[in-house]
Parts: sequence; structure tokens; C-alpha cells
Amino acid sequence: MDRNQITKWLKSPGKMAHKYSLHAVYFCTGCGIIEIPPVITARWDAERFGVIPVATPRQGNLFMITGYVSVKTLKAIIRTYEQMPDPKYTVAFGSCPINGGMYWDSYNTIKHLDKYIPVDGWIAGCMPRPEAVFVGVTHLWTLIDKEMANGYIRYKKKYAAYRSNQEMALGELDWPPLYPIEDETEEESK
Amino acid sequence: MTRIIQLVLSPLIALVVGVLLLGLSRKIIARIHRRYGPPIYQPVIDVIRMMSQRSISHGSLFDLGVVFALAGSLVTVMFIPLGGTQACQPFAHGVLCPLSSSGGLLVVMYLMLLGPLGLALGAGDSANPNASIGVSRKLLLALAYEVPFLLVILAVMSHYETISLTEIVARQQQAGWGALSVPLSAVAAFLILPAMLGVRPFDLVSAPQEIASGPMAEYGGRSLALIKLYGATHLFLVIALFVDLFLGGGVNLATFLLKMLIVFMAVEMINAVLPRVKIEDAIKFCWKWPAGLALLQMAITVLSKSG
Amino acid sequence: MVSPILLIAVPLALAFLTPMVGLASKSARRYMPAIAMLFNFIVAMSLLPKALEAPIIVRTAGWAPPLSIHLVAGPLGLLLSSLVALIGLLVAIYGIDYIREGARARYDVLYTLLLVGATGVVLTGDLFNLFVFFEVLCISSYALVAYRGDSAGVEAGMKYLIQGAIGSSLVLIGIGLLYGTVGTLSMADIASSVGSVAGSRLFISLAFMIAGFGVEAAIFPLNAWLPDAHSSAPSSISAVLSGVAIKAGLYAIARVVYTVYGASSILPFLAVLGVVTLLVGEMCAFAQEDIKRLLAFSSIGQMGLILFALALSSATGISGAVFLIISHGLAKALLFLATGYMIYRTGSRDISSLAGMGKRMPIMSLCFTVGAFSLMGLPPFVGFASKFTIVRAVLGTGSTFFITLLAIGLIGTVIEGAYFLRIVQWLYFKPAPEAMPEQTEGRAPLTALVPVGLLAVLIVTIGLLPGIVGRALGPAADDLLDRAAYIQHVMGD
Amino acid sequence: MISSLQENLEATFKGVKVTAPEDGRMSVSVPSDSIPVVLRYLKGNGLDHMALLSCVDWIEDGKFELVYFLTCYMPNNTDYAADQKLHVLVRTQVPRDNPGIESVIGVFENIEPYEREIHELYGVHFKGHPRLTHLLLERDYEVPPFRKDFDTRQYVEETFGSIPPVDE
Amino acid sequence: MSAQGILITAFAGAGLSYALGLTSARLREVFAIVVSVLLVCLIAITHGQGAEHVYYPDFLGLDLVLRMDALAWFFAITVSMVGCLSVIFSLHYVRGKEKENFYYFALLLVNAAMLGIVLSGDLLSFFIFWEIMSWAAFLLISYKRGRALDAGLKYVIMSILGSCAMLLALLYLYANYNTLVISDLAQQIRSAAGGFPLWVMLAFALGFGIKCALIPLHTWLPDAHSEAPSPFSAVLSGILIKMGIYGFILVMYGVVGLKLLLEVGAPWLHFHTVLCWLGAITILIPTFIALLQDDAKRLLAWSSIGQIGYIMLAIGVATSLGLAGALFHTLNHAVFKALLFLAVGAVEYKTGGVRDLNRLGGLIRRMPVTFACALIGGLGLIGVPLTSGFVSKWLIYKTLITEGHPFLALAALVGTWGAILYVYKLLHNMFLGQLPEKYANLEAAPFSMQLPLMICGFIIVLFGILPGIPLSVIGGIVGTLGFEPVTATLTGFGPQIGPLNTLNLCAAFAGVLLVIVAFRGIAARPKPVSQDDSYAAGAAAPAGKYHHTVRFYDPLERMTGGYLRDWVDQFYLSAAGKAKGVFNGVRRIYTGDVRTYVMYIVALLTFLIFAHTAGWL
Repeated sequence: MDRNQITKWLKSPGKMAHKYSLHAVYFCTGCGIIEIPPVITARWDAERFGVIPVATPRQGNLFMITGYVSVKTLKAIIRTYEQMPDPKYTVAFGSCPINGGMYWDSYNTIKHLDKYIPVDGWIAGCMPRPEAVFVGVTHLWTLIDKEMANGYIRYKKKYAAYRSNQEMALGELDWPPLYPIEDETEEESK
Repeated sequence: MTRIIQLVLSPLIALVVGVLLLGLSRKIIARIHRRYGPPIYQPVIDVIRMMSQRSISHGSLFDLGVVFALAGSLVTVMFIPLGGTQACQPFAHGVLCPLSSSGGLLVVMYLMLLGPLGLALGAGDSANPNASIGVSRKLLLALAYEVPFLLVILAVMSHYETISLTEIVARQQQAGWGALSVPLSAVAAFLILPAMLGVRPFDLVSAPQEIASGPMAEYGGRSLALIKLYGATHLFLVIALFVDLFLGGGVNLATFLLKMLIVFMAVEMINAVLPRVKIEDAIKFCWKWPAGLALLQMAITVLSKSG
Repeated sequence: MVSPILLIAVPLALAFLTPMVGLASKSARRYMPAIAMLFNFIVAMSLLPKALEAPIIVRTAGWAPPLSIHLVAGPLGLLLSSLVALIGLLVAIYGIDYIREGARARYDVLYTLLLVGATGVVLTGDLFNLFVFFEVLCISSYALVAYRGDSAGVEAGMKYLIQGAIGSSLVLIGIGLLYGTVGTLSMADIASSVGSVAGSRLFISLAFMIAGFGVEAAIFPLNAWLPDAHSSAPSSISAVLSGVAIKAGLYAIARVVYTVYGASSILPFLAVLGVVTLLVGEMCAFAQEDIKRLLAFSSIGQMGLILFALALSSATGISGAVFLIISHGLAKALLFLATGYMIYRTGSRDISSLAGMGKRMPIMSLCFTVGAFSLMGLPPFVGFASKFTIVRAVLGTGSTFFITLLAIGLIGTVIEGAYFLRIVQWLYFKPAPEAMPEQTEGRAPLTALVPVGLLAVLIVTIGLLPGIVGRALGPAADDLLDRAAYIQHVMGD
Repeated sequence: MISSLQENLEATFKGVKVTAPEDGRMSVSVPSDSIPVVLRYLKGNGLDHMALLSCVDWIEDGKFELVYFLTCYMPNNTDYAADQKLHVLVRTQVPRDNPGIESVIGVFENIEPYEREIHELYGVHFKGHPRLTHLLLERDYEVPPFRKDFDTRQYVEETFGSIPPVDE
Repeated sequence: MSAQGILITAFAGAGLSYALGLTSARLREVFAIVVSVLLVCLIAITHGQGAEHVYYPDFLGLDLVLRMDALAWFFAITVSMVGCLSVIFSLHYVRGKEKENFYYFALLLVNAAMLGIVLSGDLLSFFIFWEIMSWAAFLLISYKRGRALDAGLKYVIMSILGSCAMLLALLYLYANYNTLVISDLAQQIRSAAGGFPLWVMLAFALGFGIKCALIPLHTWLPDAHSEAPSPFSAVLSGILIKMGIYGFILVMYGVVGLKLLLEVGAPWLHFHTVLCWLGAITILIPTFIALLQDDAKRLLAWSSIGQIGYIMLAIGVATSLGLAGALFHTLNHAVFKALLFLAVGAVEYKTGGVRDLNRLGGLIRRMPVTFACALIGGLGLIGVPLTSGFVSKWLIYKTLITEGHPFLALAALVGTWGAILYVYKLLHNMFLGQLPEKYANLEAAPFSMQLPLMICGFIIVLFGILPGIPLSVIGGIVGTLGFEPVTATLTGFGPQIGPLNTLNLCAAFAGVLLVIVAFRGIAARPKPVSQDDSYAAGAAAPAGKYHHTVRFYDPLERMTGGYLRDWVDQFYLSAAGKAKGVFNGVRRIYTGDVRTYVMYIVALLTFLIFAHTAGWL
């Protein structure tokens, strides 16, 4: 927690600001809806680290996906992710987004979330406890410091692959691609 | 020369104090919830973070509306005497009222409508139904609290028979606080203070749960930063006006800020605990109790003046 | 020097000559009324300037007043006779091509006789002579109303005949009573000796005369014949009836009340009667669907206003009344003539069939609008000048009784404005029903356009330059009001 | 009271087997084509609440068994005392190869989502249903997932397994 | 170039435009514009010349006089300017419609008649031009067929009623002072011993009140405005209503004079206080009704009535500041309302006649210039500080508060907030929000429509920042009308009236704006994005059908909608219905049976004789 070191602020205000003002769009799918409120409210109080829940993706920079991701919810997750302003970080909670977790063989859940949207941090646990969440947040700080939390850059560079995966999982998407995709032929030839 | 300094200084003070008050409000709410809450300067961090983000824009009016709102509220601050009695003496006594000599309270009232109007125009252009519902609620709420607010201001003006704010402050220095001479208006003003600030009991304009933070639904990045700053200055503005009208405006800047802090703490206490009201009930409330009190006070002052 | 007697003698002669001319060539006969009226108009206009100073007295057979029947061509008489001549001339031109079916010979004779009667009523100085010309006027108008011969025409004519006959008989009884008490028939003579006779017998004769002339002058309870007569008569006839015949009746009442009796006590009653007639006329007009009945009721309304103005007994009041007589004569004739060909074109008389006429008969509709605006009293037209003089006269009297009556009367003009403008809207702003076949032969011939156009031009020019008629109004009002001068003129030399 | 329902059920409809109601639950098995008639009859007799529609996959004898759960809204009909709440299970058999049955949306409108769910997960086609579209699943399946012969692991392997991870 | 010359050119222009129109459409349009612009220049030249001369010696015994003084010049320049703008606007608007000749003739005739009213030196020519204006406006209101006919009829019946009342009052003055020339009429009235009769003032008030739509007499305005063609409704609500105001000022201050005016009416309730309260009510009720309207032009019509309330309030206060405020607000309102109506007209022209606020949206993307001008007009109407509306409202409020009328000031201020709500509703539902499919490729309004909008916008901002230009003229006028003149520096008011300096307000605003834009420049420029890409909780917004605001202020409508129906209008309509019933009743008198007719004749005769014997006659 180097929030009060002025030199760091002066050197890289952007990074420091991102570290200590993580406005979270917590997309509560699955069992996250029960686990996240204790993180935010009085007992564990995420606000002291600057993490506040926000109403719309436009205002946030942390995207929390808590719990298993069904095929239908994936469409909403992609849409929300694309509507967030640019330096944005994604944290997946629980084992289900990692590898399908308990629903590893279910026909209706997404097994590996990072095939569809870039994920910066994983917090294991079949719904991690609030302390684990804070450990995750602090790890995210270090990632931001070391410039490794660059999911949004990967998404921009590899957008064609992500887009094709999404279309393979969901069939035809009814919103235009976020970044211009050069057509396939020229992609293969490069 | 000193006027130029004051011209630059008063908006700056407004910004800084406003932001700190916002941070303080989150701290107070946290303390009431028996949790630590973010540091006082957390809004500053939020603003820096938002400035470093690259968001979207729905058209030129979408961006300009917010700039228009912030500029309006900053200019309004210049018209309000921030402490000090003599009409615009130099900075020596911490007196700050650069432009209040040109136009007085009428200009302040009109400039105060620039902020909500600018934001409404910007949000309107964002083509999001949440924003439109938010704006419609904002304008209706404004109509609701304007009736008692105008009654209050007219009562004060006819009590002191002047439209210049500095004179009102000066008269209060000798003849005692406004709250004592026009008590019912002070109570009415305090009742509608949360509505003017858009805080908890009347926070239906930017209700995060119902309409995804209303007009700010589509704003992100730097526009959202400007909106936060506008919120801060608007907060400072309203409380400064309240202090000037009813609490004698403070001998110098320090006492003025102290009085503002007290009023702000009172409002935050209410804000921390009350749930949100529906728009119809907000209008009914504002037009019933505060308006009634203010009307009564106005009748009393008019009778006492003409009698 | 041309004497006023020619004004009556020549058209009478021409009237009786028409059948002979008819034998020679059918088409020539149609022009006879026009020639008669043209002659009359020229003579009247030439005599008018001389008559302005002093009325021209014409004695038949040179005897003294009690025996001789004499004409008194004062400024009022000549002004009205020139109005009669002018309207008669224009309607005659209009009638040349308008009347096609029916016994054309009878039409021309009766038409000229009607106008002779009107001129006679206006010019005569003798009471019985007044009655004779009045009868000539009424009988010819009964016949002309039934000219069409269809059931509606005959029935309307019959009703008009019955009421007219009763009216004339009342007038005759009145004259008889008067002759019994005074012993002479010349108005001036009666006027000079009226002062000496006891009041009540005189009043009864006055009452009879007013009731009698009132039938023809379309005063409120007595005017029941007018709507049917005007709506079923051919348009040219209803134009003349509204333009001229009613006014002759009104002139008779005025002459009787002011010159013969000098009775000032009955004037307030006449004023009230006038306003009642105005209101009833306008209200009924508003509720009408048939265009000609509407115009007929509007004539009743305007008659009420003229009666009210006459009852003011002030110089400006009377000149206002005469001005309104002139402006109403011109405008109402214009309206009837214009609707004549519109009905002929659309085939039906109700207002809804007038939709879109503005496009199909532009000139006719324009003139109709000018006439309607003039009747409503809107500024650039002659109606405004007359309404303005009347209102000025009423306010000049300063008596609250007359001012309140005027206020009620003005409500009547508002109603009139409402229904006339509704018709104007039908004309211009309602789309023409496509179903209406595009009749080409219905286009109004030249003989219709000339009179209508001339009337419209007259209305606008007099409206803009009221001085033309203004000069004659002053002496005309004095001629009516000033009994002593009238007596002195007639009896003196 | 319930027994009277049992008699006249057997009386009115032929080919209907009614098992005696024990602990408030009575089951009626009905041929598939007379389902709407029976349901309308029962609705007329106070069982006006269609609680649930479920389906059982008897893969051995090649049939789906559709079970309509009927019960009554207590407040507005007084025939049944509070403790006598009666459940009626109407069962019917549908061939497994091309399962089709008449939709009862005319009798109970609130069965619409249930019929869509059964259609989506078992593939039973309800004739006359206005909107037989997807309710819970996003993708189309050639073998509907709730059927016993649906191999989930093999499906998961070839749908999700085939999606390549996005390499760094 | 005297007043007579101006009038001749105006009326001749109207006539000639009709004549030329018969030959070629282009010629008529060019001629109409040339005449209008010529009129504006002619009037501008005659600034400052006070001339009074008889132009028609003996019309029915009175001579008609034309006079050109400061008040007349002020109104004349407003009339000709707005008239010229509406003619320019109607080039494209009317092209292709039928009866164009008639339209241009009637429009130029109305403008000419209004110039006549303003320049007339005596009450008779004032009345004549007043009547010509009324029936010419009637012809133009019912130009668009359909519902316009009843609107036109309702307008014309009320205006005839008003002019009858005015005729009575006019001639009463003539009867008492036997002159109608305003200058010497004023002297005689002031020197006359007795006070000014109240009923004459009430009759004048009725005549002018109907024309400028005060509360009980306003019912014709919403229908007339929403049915008239847009360029004419700009003229109608821009300047035709102001003729009522001009009439009030002329009679109250020109003819009767301030000293006498204060005693008109009962001692405990003076005429001008009643006028103030009427003005206050006229601000409140129509503004809240305007809030709930769905048709753009009807909303603007109700807002016109509201703004007229401001002017009446300022006139009623009878102080120099009040009158200056009233005159300045008259000019401002003419410009705002002309601009807003023309903007609505441009949108209506482009979208093929759609005015319903619930079906429009997002036009800012297709018609940015129209939106910008409409925004400036809207802000001016509200009275936002950098627009001319603010200065005139500031004047009105200042005089209301210092004269000690807090409740009137309250009505005015609440009216301002009502104005904000309905201006925002107009701008939002028409221009902001999502662009519907069918307007996706709508191109901008033609230049001939945008030019008037831009001119009006420029005037609003110019007079907002430098109010001294109009205020110097208005100060002079106030001086001539019997008050002490209002001295105004170029940028506001000196210390003695109450400090207001618009220039440092504008400088402060510009400075802060620059600082904010610079501060905002630090961050990255946002990425423009299409209108469908808006947050909808993760779901993709269905294109097109997604977002039209319907019943924008629904909560308020549910609360106050019931009370805000137009009671006065319903009362008039029911009265008209009863009157029709009475007319039908009266028609039954003529039963069609001869026997009853004869009975009538005999009845009259017996009545006459009986009355005589009873001694009445």
C-alpha cells in the first residue's frame, strides 16, 4: 500500500491512480452475488482500498466476474467488457471461470473464460473468501506496477482471435466488432 | 490587481474545498457504517484515474454540456462573498467576493440554473433511456425545490430590501444572523438542502440501482471527471449560499469555512441514514412543508414591512 | 330644365311600351328595363347637385297644395332615387342573360314597374300618392316573387301577397283616419296642421301606418314573408327586393314619423324594435344552411340596424342611416347577384355545395368576399364608414340607453361576422368535392361579371373615399329632420 | 368429495385409469390425444391451477411420459377444506422418435414457458404453441440435452474443446 | 422618407407581389424579399426623426395622422425585421404548395397593417389598420385547411368582439374630446378635471387583451398558432401579439398618462394592479400547461402566452425600470419566438409535417445548425445570463422586488423554471436522444431557412453581451412616456440603478471555459461511437425501436394534469354551443304558416295602441 508516497505519485500518477481507485463493475453471475456484498460492506470494507461498486461499465476500470459463466451470460459479459473505457482490468473469482470448476462437464457453461475475454487476475476458491479477494486486489496492484495487467492491450492486438472464438461459442453476434478486423484472407497471408 | 487574484482564487478554493467535502462525506458515511472508508483525498485519486482513461463520446454536445455545467458553477462561485464584511476589501481579511458587485442575488439565482441545464443537455445527447429518465427526474426535482427556494430568497430580499448579497451579509453582521430574523425561511431552506445537493433522501436523480446513475449513465473518462468536479463545486456553492443567507457569512474565510463544515456535517448525517423517495413524493413533500413555511415567513415579512 | 317628374313618367311609359317592342323583336325587349334605369340614373345624378341647396317642387296642374299632387325632390329623395336607379340598372344588365325560362315579357314590365314604384315612393310629397306608388311597388314584387312558377315560388308569393295586402290595407286605414282629422293629403299641409289636432287620434293613424309600412320594411314581427320570398325568387329579383324594395318601406316610415307627424315619443320604441330586428335577423341567419335564406335574414338584420340609426333623431344618426342604406344596398345586391350564378353552377342552394368555388369561379368569389367584408364593416370597405358614422352618432347622443342598445347591436355584428367568414372559409379553404362535374357552360357570362365587378369596385372606392357620398348625406339628413324648412319649401312658393 | 371426482372421471372418459387418492395425490393416466379435454374438465371442477409440466424419458420402452401437475387456488373455491389440498397428476405417453402433442395453452395460458422448456430440453413438439423458441439455452442441439442418450462429456469436448485458446 | 412613404411601399408591395405572382413564382419571391428588406432599411434610416403629418385630410369628418417617434420606431423596426425574416424563411417552406400567391399577399398585408398600426398618429387610423391586420391574419391562419378552419373562426370571432369594444371606447373619447389625434387627445385628457372613465379603459383592455392573449382571453392562441403555417405563426406570436402590448402602452402611458393612470379604477383596487395580477396568472398557468403539451407548436404557443404575462406584469408595475424591462422583453420575445417557431418549421418541413414530440428525436446529428440556433433561442427564452432574455428579466425582477411585490416576483421566477422545463422538453424530444430509422439520411434545412435562424441567434447573443445598444433606445422611449429615462452603459447598468455588468460576466465565463477545456485537453480524446452502443445492462440495444421519450414529465402530468385542462376554453365552447341552441330556437319563430305571420302583424298593432293608451309612448 504505497498510496501516500508522493514521489511515486509524481513519477507515474496514472498507474498510482489506477491502483488506488479501482471502480468495480462486479458482474455477479453464479454464486458471486452472495460473496461480493460482504467484501464491500462494513465487516471487510473494500472501500478503504478505493474499490467501490459502480452502476455502469462506462464509469469503471475493474471488471469482476464472480461465479460460473453460462453461454447466455457470456454474451452480456462480452458486451459489458467492450463498453468499459480503455485501461481496464478483469478479475475472475472462483474456479468456474478458470476451468469450468464444478460444472466442468456441463453443456451450458463456458469452461475457459480467457478464451473469450482477456483475464488479468484469477482468484481461486469455490467462491473465495473476502480476505482472498483482498489478496487478489493487492496482487493486481503489483501487476499494474509491473505493467503486466495488460489484458486490454492483448484484447486489442488479438481481437480477431477473440472475436472468432466468441462467434464459435455464441453463433452470430448482433453488435459490430469493437476494433476493425482485417478480413480473414489477408490475416492468414500475413 | 487584487480583484484578479480573487477572481482566480475563489473558484480554486471552491474546487479544493468541494472535493475535500466529497471525500469527507464518504468518510462520514463509512464511519456511520462502522467501517474505515477511503482517505479524505480519495476523490482526487478518482479524478486522476478518470483523466487517464479514454472513454467514448456520443457527439459534440455530449462533451460540451459537461464543460458548460462546470463553467457555470465556477462562475457562480465568483459572485458569492466567501466570508468578510466590508464590500470587497482586499484580501487582507480573507475576504473574497470579486464579482458580487455586478448583479447581486438575481444573477446568482440565474447562474445556478446553468449547471443542471448544461448537464441535462449533455445527458440528453447520450441516447440512453436511463439518461433521459434521469434528466426528466432532475428537472422535476429542480422544479420541486425551486418553489420553496425562491420563496426563501424573496423573503430574505424583501426583509433586507436589497438584491445585493454583500449588503445582506453586511446587515447580518450587525443585526444578527439571518436564521434569527427570518427563522422559518432558514428551516425551509435546510429542509430542501438535500434536494438541491441531490443527496440521499432526494438522490433519485443519479440513483445507481434504479436508473444506472441517471444522467451519468454514458459518461466515462474525462467527462466523468468533469462531472465529479461539477458535483463538488455545486456542493460548495449551495452550502456557501446557505451560510451567506442565514448564518451571517463569517468574519473571514476561516470562520466561513467552519460554518460550512458544520452545515455540511448536518446534511451528511441525514444523507447517511435515509432511504430514497419516489419523484412524486419528493414533489409533494417539497411543495407542502418547506413551501408552506417559506410562504408563511414571506407573509410575515411583507406584513411587517408594509405595516 | 329637366324636371323630377321625368324620373317617374319616362320609365312608366317605357314599361308599357315594352310589350309593343317585344312584338317587334324578342331580344330588344330584354334591354328595355336597362334603358329605363339608365335614363333615370342620369337624370337623378344631374338633378342631385341642384337639389342639395333647395328641394325641387313639382306641382301637377299648378294648383295650390291642398288640391294638387306634387313631387318634392329633396336631397334625400334624389339620393335614394339615384341609388334605386343605379341598383336597378345593374340588376337589369344582370337579368338580361340570367332569366332564360318563363314569360320574359311579364318579367321586364313588372321589373320596371317595381322600380318606378320605388322611385315614386321616394320622391312624392303627397301621402296618398305615396300609398299609390307603394302599392305599385308591392304588387309588382308579389308577381315577381312567384315568377318561377314552381311550388315554392307560388307559395312564397302567396304568403307575401297576403301579408302585403294586410299591410297596405293598414296604411290605407291610417291615411283615411288622417284625412278625416286633417282634411288634406299633402304631407307638408298635414305637417303644418298636425300640431293643432289632439294627440290620441293622430297616434292611432301613426300606429296603423307604421304597422302597414313595417310589413314592407321587414321590421321584426312583420318580416316573416321575407326569407321565403327572397329565397324562392330568382336571384336578380331578390337582389332588387333586398337592395331597393325594403328600403322604400323604411323611407316611408321615416318620412311619416319625422315629417308628417314629427313624433319624437315613438323613437325609443323604434330603436328597441330596430335592435330586436337586428338580433333576430342575425341569429336566424347564423342557423341557416341555405345561402339565399341566409342572405335574406342578413338583410333583416341590417334593416334593424338602419331603423335603430333612424330612431336616433340626430343629424349624424340619420346621415349614418342613409349611408348604411347605400352601403347595404350595394353590398347585398352584389351578394345576391354573385350567389345567383354560383347556385346556377353548383345546382344546389346549401352552403356546403359552395366548397372550393374560389378556384372554379375566382372573380365571383372575390366579389362575394368583398361584399361580405363590407357588410361586416371591415375597414377598407364602405360598410366600415357607415358603421363608424352610426356608432359615432350613438355615442354623440351620450344617452346610456342608446349606448347599451348599441352594445347589444354590436353583438349582432359579431354574429354576422361569424357566419359570413364561415362562408368565406367554405369558398376558399375547403377542397372542391371531386364528384362535382366540371360544367363548362356554367361559366358566368359577361353580363353577370360587369355588374358584380362594378358593384365591388364601387364598394371599395366609396370605402376608401367616403367624401363622394359624404357631401350629399348632410343635406339629406336635414331634409328629413327639418320639418319647418320642408313645410316652408312646399307651402311657401 | 374427491371420490366423487374419481367416479365421474372414469364415467365420462373411456380409456382413463384413476388411482385412488392417498395423502391428497391422485394420478390420472390419459391417452395423449384427449389431454386438452380432460384438463378442461378438471379445470371446470375446481382444479384451476396448472402448477407444473414435467417429462420423464423412458428410453427402454421408447416413450416420453408428460406429467401435468394440477392443484387449486384455495381462496376462491370452497369445495376443498384447507387440509384436503388435492394434487392431480395427469400422465400421458408420447412416442420417443418424433414426440408431438397438442398444446394446452388454450386451457392454461401459464403453461407457455413450461412447454417451451420441455420442447428445448427434450425435443417434444407442442402443436399450436405460439412461440416455441429457446428459453434457457443459447445454442441449438441436435440431441436435446435432457434426453438420456445425450452424452454431455463428448458434447463438451467437441464444442468447447475445439475452441483454441488465444496464445500470448 | 416619412412614415407615409413606408406605408405606401408596404401596402403596394403586398398588392404587387400578388400581381407579379400571377406571372412567375421566382419574380414574386425575389420581389417579396426585396420589399421586406427595403422596409427594414427605410425604417432604420428614419431613426430619431420625430415627424407627425396628416396623410388623409377629411375621412368622415376626422383627419388621419401618421407619426414617427421613438416608441413607434422601436416597434416598427421589430415588426419589419421579424416580417422580413419570416418572408425569407417561407421561400422554401411554401414552394410547391398551392395558393402561394395568396400566401405571400396575405403575409405582406399583415406586415404592412402592423406597420400601419405602429406608425398611426390617431386612434381612427390605428383602428383601421388593426381591423385590416385581424382579417388578413384570419385568412392566413385558415390557410392550411383541416383543423385550421375552426382555429381561424375562433380567432376571428374573438378579435371582432375585441374590435367592437375598442370602437365603442374610441368613439366615446371622440364624443368627449372631439379629436382622436393622440398628441392633443393626451393634453385634453390630462387637463380635463374628472378622472378617466373606468369602462373606457376596460373596453380598450378587452380589445388589446384578446389580441395579446391575456389569461381569460387567450383561448384562440394555442389553436391559431399550431394550425397556422410555421413562418406565419412566427410572425403571429412574434409581433402580432405585441400589437396588443403596443396598444396597452399607447393607451395607458401615451393617451392617459402616468399621473391619471394611477387613479383609474376603484381606490382600493387600481386598474394597473389588476393588470399586474392578471400578468402574474398569465405567467403561471400557461407555462405549466405548456409543460404537458406533446405538439411542438402548441407548446410554443402556450409559452408565448406565458411570456406575454411577463410583459404585462412589467407594464402593470408602472415604474420606469418596469416599462424599460417590458419594452426590452417585447423585442427579445419577438426574436426568441420567431427563432423557435422557424426552427420547428424547418424540422416540420424536413420531416414532412411531423410535429409530434413523441415521434421525433436525435435530429442534432442531421440538422446541427438548426439545433444550435434553437438552443440559443431556448436559452434566451429561459433568460440564461449571456443572452438578451436575462437582461430584460433582470430589469423586471429588480423593479418587482424594489417596489415591494414579492409574490409577483415569485410568479415570475417560478415561470422561469417552468420555461426551463418546457424548453428542455422541446429541445430534447426533437433534437437529442436516438435518431429514428426513417430520418437516418435526412439532410439539413436549406440555407434560406437557416439564414433567419442564424440572424436571430446572433441578435440574441449580441444584445445579451452588449445590452446597451437596445437599452439606449428604450431609455429614450421611457423618457418620452412620462418617466425619468433609464440610463444604461453599453454593457449594463450604472451603480445608481443597481449594478449589472454583462461584460465582466461574459469575460469571467470565457476565462473559466478556456481553463476547463485546457484541463480537459490533458486526457485522451474520447472515441466517437454510434448511438446504438449505449449501456443496456449487457444486452445489445435493438436498433431503432429502442428509445423515444414519450410523456416526458409523466410524474408531474399525473399530479397536476387534471387541474391544468384549459377551463376557460371549455367554458367558451359550451357558451358557443348554448348560443347555437338559442339561435336555432329563434329560428323557430318563422313557423312557415301564414296565419301566425298575420297574427304577428295584428299583435304589433294592438301593442302599439295599447302602449299609447297606457301612456308609455
